[in-house]
Amino acid sequence: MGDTRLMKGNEALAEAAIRAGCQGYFGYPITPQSEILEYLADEGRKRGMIVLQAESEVASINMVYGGAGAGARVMTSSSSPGISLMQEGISYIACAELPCLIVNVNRGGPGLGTIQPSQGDYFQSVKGGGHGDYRLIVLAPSSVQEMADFVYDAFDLADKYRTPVLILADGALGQMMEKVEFREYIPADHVPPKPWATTGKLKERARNFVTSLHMQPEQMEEVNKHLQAKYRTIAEHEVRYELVAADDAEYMIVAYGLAARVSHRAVQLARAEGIRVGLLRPITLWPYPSAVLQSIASRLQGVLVVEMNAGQMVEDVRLAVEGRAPVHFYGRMGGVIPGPDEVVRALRAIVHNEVAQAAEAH
Amino acid sequence: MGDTRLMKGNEALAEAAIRAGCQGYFGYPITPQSEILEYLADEGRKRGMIVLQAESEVASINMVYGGAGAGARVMTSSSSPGISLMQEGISYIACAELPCLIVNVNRGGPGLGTIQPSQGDYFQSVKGGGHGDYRLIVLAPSSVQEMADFVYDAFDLADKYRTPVLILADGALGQMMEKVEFREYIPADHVPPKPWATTGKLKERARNFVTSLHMQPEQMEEVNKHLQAKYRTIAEHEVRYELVAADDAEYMIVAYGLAARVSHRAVQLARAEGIRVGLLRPITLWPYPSAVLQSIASRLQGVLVVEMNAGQMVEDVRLAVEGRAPVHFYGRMGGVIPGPDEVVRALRAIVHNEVAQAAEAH
Amino acid sequence: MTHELLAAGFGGQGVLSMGATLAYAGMIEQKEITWMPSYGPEMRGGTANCIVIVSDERISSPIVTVFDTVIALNQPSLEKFEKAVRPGGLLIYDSTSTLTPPTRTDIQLVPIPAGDEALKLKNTKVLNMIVLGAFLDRTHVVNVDSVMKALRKALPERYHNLLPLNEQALRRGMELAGQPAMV
Amino acid sequence: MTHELLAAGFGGQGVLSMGATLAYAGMIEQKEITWMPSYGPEMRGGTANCIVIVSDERISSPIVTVFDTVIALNQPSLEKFEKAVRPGGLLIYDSTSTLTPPTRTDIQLVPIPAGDEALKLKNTKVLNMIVLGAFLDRTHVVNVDSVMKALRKALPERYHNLLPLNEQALRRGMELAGQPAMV
Amino acid sequence: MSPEITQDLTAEEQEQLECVYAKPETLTETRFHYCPGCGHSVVHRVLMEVVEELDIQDKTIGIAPVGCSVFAYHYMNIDMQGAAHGRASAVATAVKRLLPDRYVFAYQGDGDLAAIGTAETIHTCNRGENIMIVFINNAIYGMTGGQMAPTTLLGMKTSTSPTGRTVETAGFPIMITNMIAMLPGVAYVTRQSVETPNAVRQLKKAFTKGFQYQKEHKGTCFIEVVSNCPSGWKMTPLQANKWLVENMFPVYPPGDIKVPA
Amino acid sequence: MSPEITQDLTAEEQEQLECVYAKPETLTETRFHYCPGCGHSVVHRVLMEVVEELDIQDKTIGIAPVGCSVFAYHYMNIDMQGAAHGRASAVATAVKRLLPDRYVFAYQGDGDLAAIGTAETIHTCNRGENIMIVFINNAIYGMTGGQMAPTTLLGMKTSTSPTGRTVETAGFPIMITNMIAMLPGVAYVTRQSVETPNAVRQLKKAFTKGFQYQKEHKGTCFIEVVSNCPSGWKMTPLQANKWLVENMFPVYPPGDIKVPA
Amino acid sequence: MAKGKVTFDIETCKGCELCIEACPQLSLALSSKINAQGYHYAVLIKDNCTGCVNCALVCPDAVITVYRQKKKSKTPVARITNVTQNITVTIDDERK
Amino acid sequence: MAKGKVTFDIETCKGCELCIEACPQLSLALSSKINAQGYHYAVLIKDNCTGCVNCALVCPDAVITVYRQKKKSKTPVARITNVTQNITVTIDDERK
Ligand SMILES: Cc1ncc(C[n+]2csc(CCOP(=O)(O)OP(=O)(O)O)c2C)c(N)n1
Ligand SMILES: Cc1ncc(C[n+]2csc(CCOP(=O)(O)OP(=O)(O)O)c2C)c(N)n1
Ligand code: SF4
Ligand code: SF4
Ligand code: SF4
Ligand code: SF4
Ligand code: SF4
Ligand code: SF4
Ligand SMILES: [Mg+2]
Ligand SMILES: [Mg+2]
Repeated sequence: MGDTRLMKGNEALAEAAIRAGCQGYFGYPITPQSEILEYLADEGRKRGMIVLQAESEVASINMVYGGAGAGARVMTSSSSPGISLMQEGISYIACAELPCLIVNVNRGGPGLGTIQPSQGDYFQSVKGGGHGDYRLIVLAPSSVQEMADFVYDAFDLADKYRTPVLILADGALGQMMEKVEFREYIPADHVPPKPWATTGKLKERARNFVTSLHMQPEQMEEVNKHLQAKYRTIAEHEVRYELVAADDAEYMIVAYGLAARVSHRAVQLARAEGIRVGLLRPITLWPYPSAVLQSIASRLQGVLVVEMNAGQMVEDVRLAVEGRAPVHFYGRMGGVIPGPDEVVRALRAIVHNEVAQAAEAH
Repeated sequence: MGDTRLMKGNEALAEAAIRAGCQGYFGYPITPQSEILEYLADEGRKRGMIVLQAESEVASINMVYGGAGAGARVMTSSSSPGISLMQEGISYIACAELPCLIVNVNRGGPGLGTIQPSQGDYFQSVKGGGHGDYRLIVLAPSSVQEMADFVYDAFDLADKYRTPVLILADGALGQMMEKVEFREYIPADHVPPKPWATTGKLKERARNFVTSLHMQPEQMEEVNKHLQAKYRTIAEHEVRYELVAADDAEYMIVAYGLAARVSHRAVQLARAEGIRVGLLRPITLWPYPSAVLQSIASRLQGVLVVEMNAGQMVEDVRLAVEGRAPVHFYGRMGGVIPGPDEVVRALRAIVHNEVAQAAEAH
Repeated sequence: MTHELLAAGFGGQGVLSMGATLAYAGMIEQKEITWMPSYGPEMRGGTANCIVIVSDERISSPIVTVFDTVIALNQPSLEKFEKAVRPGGLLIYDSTSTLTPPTRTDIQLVPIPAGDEALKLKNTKVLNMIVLGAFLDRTHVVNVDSVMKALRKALPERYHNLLPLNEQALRRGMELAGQPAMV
Repeated sequence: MTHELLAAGFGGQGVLSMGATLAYAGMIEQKEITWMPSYGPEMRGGTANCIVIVSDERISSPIVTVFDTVIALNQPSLEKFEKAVRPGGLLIYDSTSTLTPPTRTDIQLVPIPAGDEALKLKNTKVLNMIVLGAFLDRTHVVNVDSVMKALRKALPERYHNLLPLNEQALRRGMELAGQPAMV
Repeated sequence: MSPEITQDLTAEEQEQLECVYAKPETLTETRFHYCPGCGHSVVHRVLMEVVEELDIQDKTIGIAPVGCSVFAYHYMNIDMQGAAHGRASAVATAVKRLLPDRYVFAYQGDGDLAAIGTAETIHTCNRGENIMIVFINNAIYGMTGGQMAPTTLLGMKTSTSPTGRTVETAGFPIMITNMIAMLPGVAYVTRQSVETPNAVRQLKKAFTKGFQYQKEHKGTCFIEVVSNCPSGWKMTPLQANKWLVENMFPVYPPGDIKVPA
Repeated sequence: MSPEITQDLTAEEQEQLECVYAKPETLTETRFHYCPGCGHSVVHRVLMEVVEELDIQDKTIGIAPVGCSVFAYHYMNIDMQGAAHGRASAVATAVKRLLPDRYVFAYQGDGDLAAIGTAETIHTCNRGENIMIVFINNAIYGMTGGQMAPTTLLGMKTSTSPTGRTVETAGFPIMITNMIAMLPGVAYVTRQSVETPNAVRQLKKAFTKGFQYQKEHKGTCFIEVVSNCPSGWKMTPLQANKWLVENMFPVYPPGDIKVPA
Repeated sequence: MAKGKVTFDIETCKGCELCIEACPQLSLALSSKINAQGYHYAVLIKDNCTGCVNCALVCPDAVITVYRQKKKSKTPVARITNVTQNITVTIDDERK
Repeated sequence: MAKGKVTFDIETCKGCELCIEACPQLSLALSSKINAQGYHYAVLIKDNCTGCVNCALVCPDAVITVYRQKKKSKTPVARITNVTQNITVTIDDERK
């Protein structure tokens, strides 16, 4: 069983960060993710990581900026309100092209909300909660194993593209325990060195500086064009998703994270009832797996988007489907997790309604 | 000429706020909107307004929370990075249902960016830059006159729906001067009293409290359902837009704010060339005028979205058009303003290309 | 084989650690497992519950609303979750603290006087192990050796002196579950 | 009638206030107007320019890239904006500070020795008014009385003693513009 | 243990005794959710006693923080606002400026006031906002489960200082109250506690003064209460109060730090 | 005015004179964008002279703020990061923790350090981060066009205090440096200026000490420079420096406030 | 009879024992019974309470009401107003 | 000849006059000419500069280079190593 352990998602993520060679963690406590800081304050420090409990999330994200700018592999984590406070800093990091990992263990909002699991921060994560045109690579794990695995991936992607990567997990993924196997971390060989980092100006090179400021709009437009070009490259190469029972599907559920796990079960239950339904689980929420959805949309009778929010990802689904199939939405809000049975009910309603409509049409 | 004055957009907005009976302004300097604070620090104070230069944008937005919670008509203003810092506070205000006005005089991002005009904060404004499911009513003026007029409207909408309203203006609208006529402010008669405000618990009523916290997810879900129902009402009743030369249009430009002014000119120029093009100018960016777009989409040969960003509102356009017509995008970034000639060029390319394609098809 | 369990009780009764122990034992037996706490407000007190799924296959949803077994260690939990047992499923409850016993007839009721038995073992902390023993006896989801191994691994060394007591509690629970229902 | 003007120069030369004065005068004449500064970095210095549009109709874009008139008060501005004049349009420039005069032949060139004239008037601050006078003479976009009214309204009382000088400068500019080009 | 005696008042007692202490009307019926022995609820009660005695329930507006006392508005029977984490004093500033004849207080924990809210706290006090700030210093983040606070003592073990707070990693416990006392806009600064009846009596006096000074427009009143967190400290309430006296007081000695001239 | 004399060195002079002062190599060729007479650039130069003299160009990492000195990295020929407004000390904290053998400094204006960045400043100092903070106090927001700063003097007119700063609206000028000096993690606190040659010499010594103490792991070094803002103050550079001596120094007297034991 | 007495809202008590520690008379203890919240609640165990209020002051849950022997009544026995001339009033102090 | 001299990078000067104020010898003044930035730049107007460096210290734009009469050279005239016995070395100070 080697390195297989029973752990909370938060702990698995923290352990993976240590193994991925994360050198600095800067964060502020907030439920349901404080275990990340707590685990690192203990294990991380023992294993040589710089772990600093900052005075706030604003300080945390700016420490991440500093650490990343100094060429170190660094990260922070928080939950919804804390992530909102980081939006200015994230925009700076994206613009200054600093690689780092940001973890949002999403709780129910808006406002102080609840501490229960939610996916209410989808828009903030994928459309940019901060100002200006930038994108984060957003990875959405759906198991404790993925809470660990995606950390390796996230750091490598961050370094490869000099861009902040966000792991977006709802609170349940942080709090639940599953077994997790830690594979050895081998840095992807595309991970480049960081000659741009501010480590002290050596005689043989010009000074390095990290900035997001460009006084002339034309210059700033160039920076933006560069960023947009990078984002296109990422969108071309880094889309990740999982398809379940899609081959013969007449209906597709689209869901990510915990909602995808629930929906997976719902697919099994619905198939048992004879509904030919499959599941698309986006793993990268940005870049979004629009192409796959687009390619199968026209042979579908309907798409059901299941989210733990009021309907956010559904927009990206509709953008991909573009009217080729009806898109439906089922969501629970404010920290409530839908059960597989509810999802099946929602699906049944769609199927029956369409059958009924079809009948009417005849 | 009475109350007609030549003013910068920022000043006009500030003057309108005084006239609308705004009781409290809380803000922090940032270009290109500091004139709002400066005007109010002078004129506003003279005319009895509480004007406080806060220690930061985070403090500002939380002061707005406090003031609105106490039943006063209050506002803040900032520009992109400052607005990012307010995202947690805005989410709290939306959830606690506090009426207030937030002004974002958008500059080029991301990061520190430039101080020149931009529309890079569209996503942040309309999809929610803060955590959780909430919406702001977003008004997009496109002239100095509207910088003033929309303030009256914004405060009334805020009070009517107990919701924060955002005025999103690019930097040029803040800095340019046009003549502006101040009509007398008569509060809309639907503006309700504020019995929920914390003004001191009188014997005859239960205590009031302002909060966004609900420990039980089920309770929080109720709060969310209530918010979503309110948002549906707003979406039904408060969509605002302007249509120009739409009747016979084969093509439509969709643009807001300064970009709409530029596009308006482009429409004139293109019509002179014989291109049958019209303009849809969304005034409320949320709720979005999707219905009107949807209703005309199928008779269009193409839609051109013009923005001062990398392409944000274009998603809302595509969501409305849903494949009924090809949607194109033309944008400038980082503080660069497109000229009408560029827009015409972009339009021409579309028209010719489609003509070419049509020819090919034959 | 997939078994879906919900365990519920007061904050201090050790339902979460009971669930975790079961999950750990499942892991030792190379099964797929998931343990999902319903975590409460950021403050103390109140009730707690967790879902534990042990399976031979990849586990899809860690959230289920109908369970093979419900374990209820106090009256409120019993009332709340009696209806969550699937027809034919198990409802194990602490009969010592139960004022109003469950009434469903389409499920198996397993009252365990766990409170009294724990007092007899002179350590109220092992109440959860007694109930876990009963669960094992009725379901054989994992075997008792795996649970003991799990405890040995999960407990810090300084508590290892308590292992025999825990084993005693487990076995007592198995015994009690073996007896015919005493309702 | 719509007239689109761009005025450009160094930070301290008063191009922005010249544009604003023109806009104010337009307002006094009940026209539609827009004044758009190209505002620079948050620090001092550098060049400044503004677009002023005066029209009888609602003004669509305050941003235009081709102008009826360009006023250039220094060499860099002249070089940058010569090409922005529409064919047949006006290019008014301060010939005192110009090393390389403009070369286009499809537009009207109006060199005004504004720097020298301002020195003659013993106040370099009125350079902008001299040029504005020249503009008025050539375009009649607004009349000079409106400009004087505008100045009276816009200037704080304590500067009203400067009004006669400003009027003198305006009129001098009109005179100079009336003379044949001295290129 | 002696045999129990009648717990209710006998008829005779009802005749001869008068009530000298009862829960104030300015507290609601809702039971406190705090852990057994937690100082928060004592402070709540004392504060509400003063509001009752001064008869200012209709003029008092409280601001609750994010921290264990986030639900203060469920207990205090006055108008209240729940602020975002750390921003209570900014919220209070606006309320007071817009309603200058009301009594306004912010109630905040050490994480809320001295970590994330440092800037708001200091600037509110520097502006001399005419409000009262009640600062509950329990040297830990109670609500989130016992992480290190800026006021955590050196050597103290918390979930984020598992081997004890060290100067190298986290610096010294911050003396925020003493920093605040330096600010000329601040009128009254005192450090109190609630672990004994006498301490509670002192605190009550401090609150009374705080409201009085507010009435007199003297400036900001800042009242620190050195309090406990039995759960976070992993102690019984009695142990916690003993530990508080032995360990917190040497670092945070009770007493007035600044009084109006 | 006497007739102009040869401005270049004559051949004879080249032979007999040696250069005793020239722009340090640690400054780039880029011309400062600052307004005429602005203190920022003097401080930049002095700081870089010290880096040159200590020969630590390859080990020094500076953090620039958002404020007029936002472009410091265009002038200082060392590795630098531009921080978000107010957060330079948080950025510096991370850089230093991850590269503990480098010399790290944050350079910040009064708005940046003492308004929006108050929390980061105070907690960086409270943790005793082993960095140097250079604090340029010009009592105004220079970059955004002359708004009131937290250090603006009472009565001083700015664009947001058009009739002069009053205690009622804005409180007293904040003595952030003195607050910082209270923190035990802070090793060295001094207030300097650059309006005379001697002041410049003193500042240079202060910077030298600051780096020295950093090498010795003494804790945070905090160097305030009372500076001018001719543009924001609407004065000529000479007027500004005179005003500074007459008005700023009484409130912000130069001198050491804390020195290491 | 004792000079004072305390009563408890036992369902609200959390058994923290702070009142017990605070009582100078050692009049209080935890009951062996538990309330619905699961706590052993505080009770009066001796008849020597002085009504000093100490226990109530430290009780975090506002559980305790304290009674004390009535002081000589301070309610007025008569109300005399509009006095325009000197008068003499004598009070008969033997009401009970 | 004066003991010192200063030179200016006139295109960089912003004419702030701080150097003029700082010079104890009153050796400096603004030129009547302006540079490309539009500023009247500082120049040396007297031959009495002592090379005290004051002007350069206060100059915000690092415009000024200061020269001073060379001190007696401190560069070694010879290098003597591996001395194992007492030796005597005399320096002829008349190099020029
Ligand atoms: C922006 C934000 N960050 C973090 C949190 C999580 N959080 C809630 S309370 C708290 C600290 C509580 O500690 P303290 O202020 O000392 O209050 P106590 O609970 O000890 O009374 C934290 C970090 C939050 N709700 N919001
Ligand atoms: C979040 C944010 N808020 C506000 C600003 C605007 N801003 C830029 S610099 C500055 C203050 C400058 O003052 P100071 O720190 O004193 O520096 P100085 O320019 O005086 O040297 C402000 C408010 C910003 N860039 N970012
Ligand atoms: S966690 Fe601590 S502060 Fe919070 S209620 Fe419990 S004892 Fe009180
Ligand atoms: S605005 Fe002030 S601080 Fe900024 S460069 Fe000019 S003089 Fe210096
Ligand atoms: S009132 Fe005094 S004597 Fe009576 S029980 Fe309470 S503490 Fe003891
Ligand atoms: S102090 Fe209050 S809560 Fe604690 S034991 Fe006594 S009565 Fe109960
Ligand atoms: S070096 Fe000294 S004497 Fe020479 S010009 Fe400069 S200040 Fe004057
Ligand atoms: S101090 Fe420097 S910039 Fe100022 S006038 Fe003298 S040389 Fe020029
Ligand atoms: Mg605390
Ligand atoms: Mg400043």
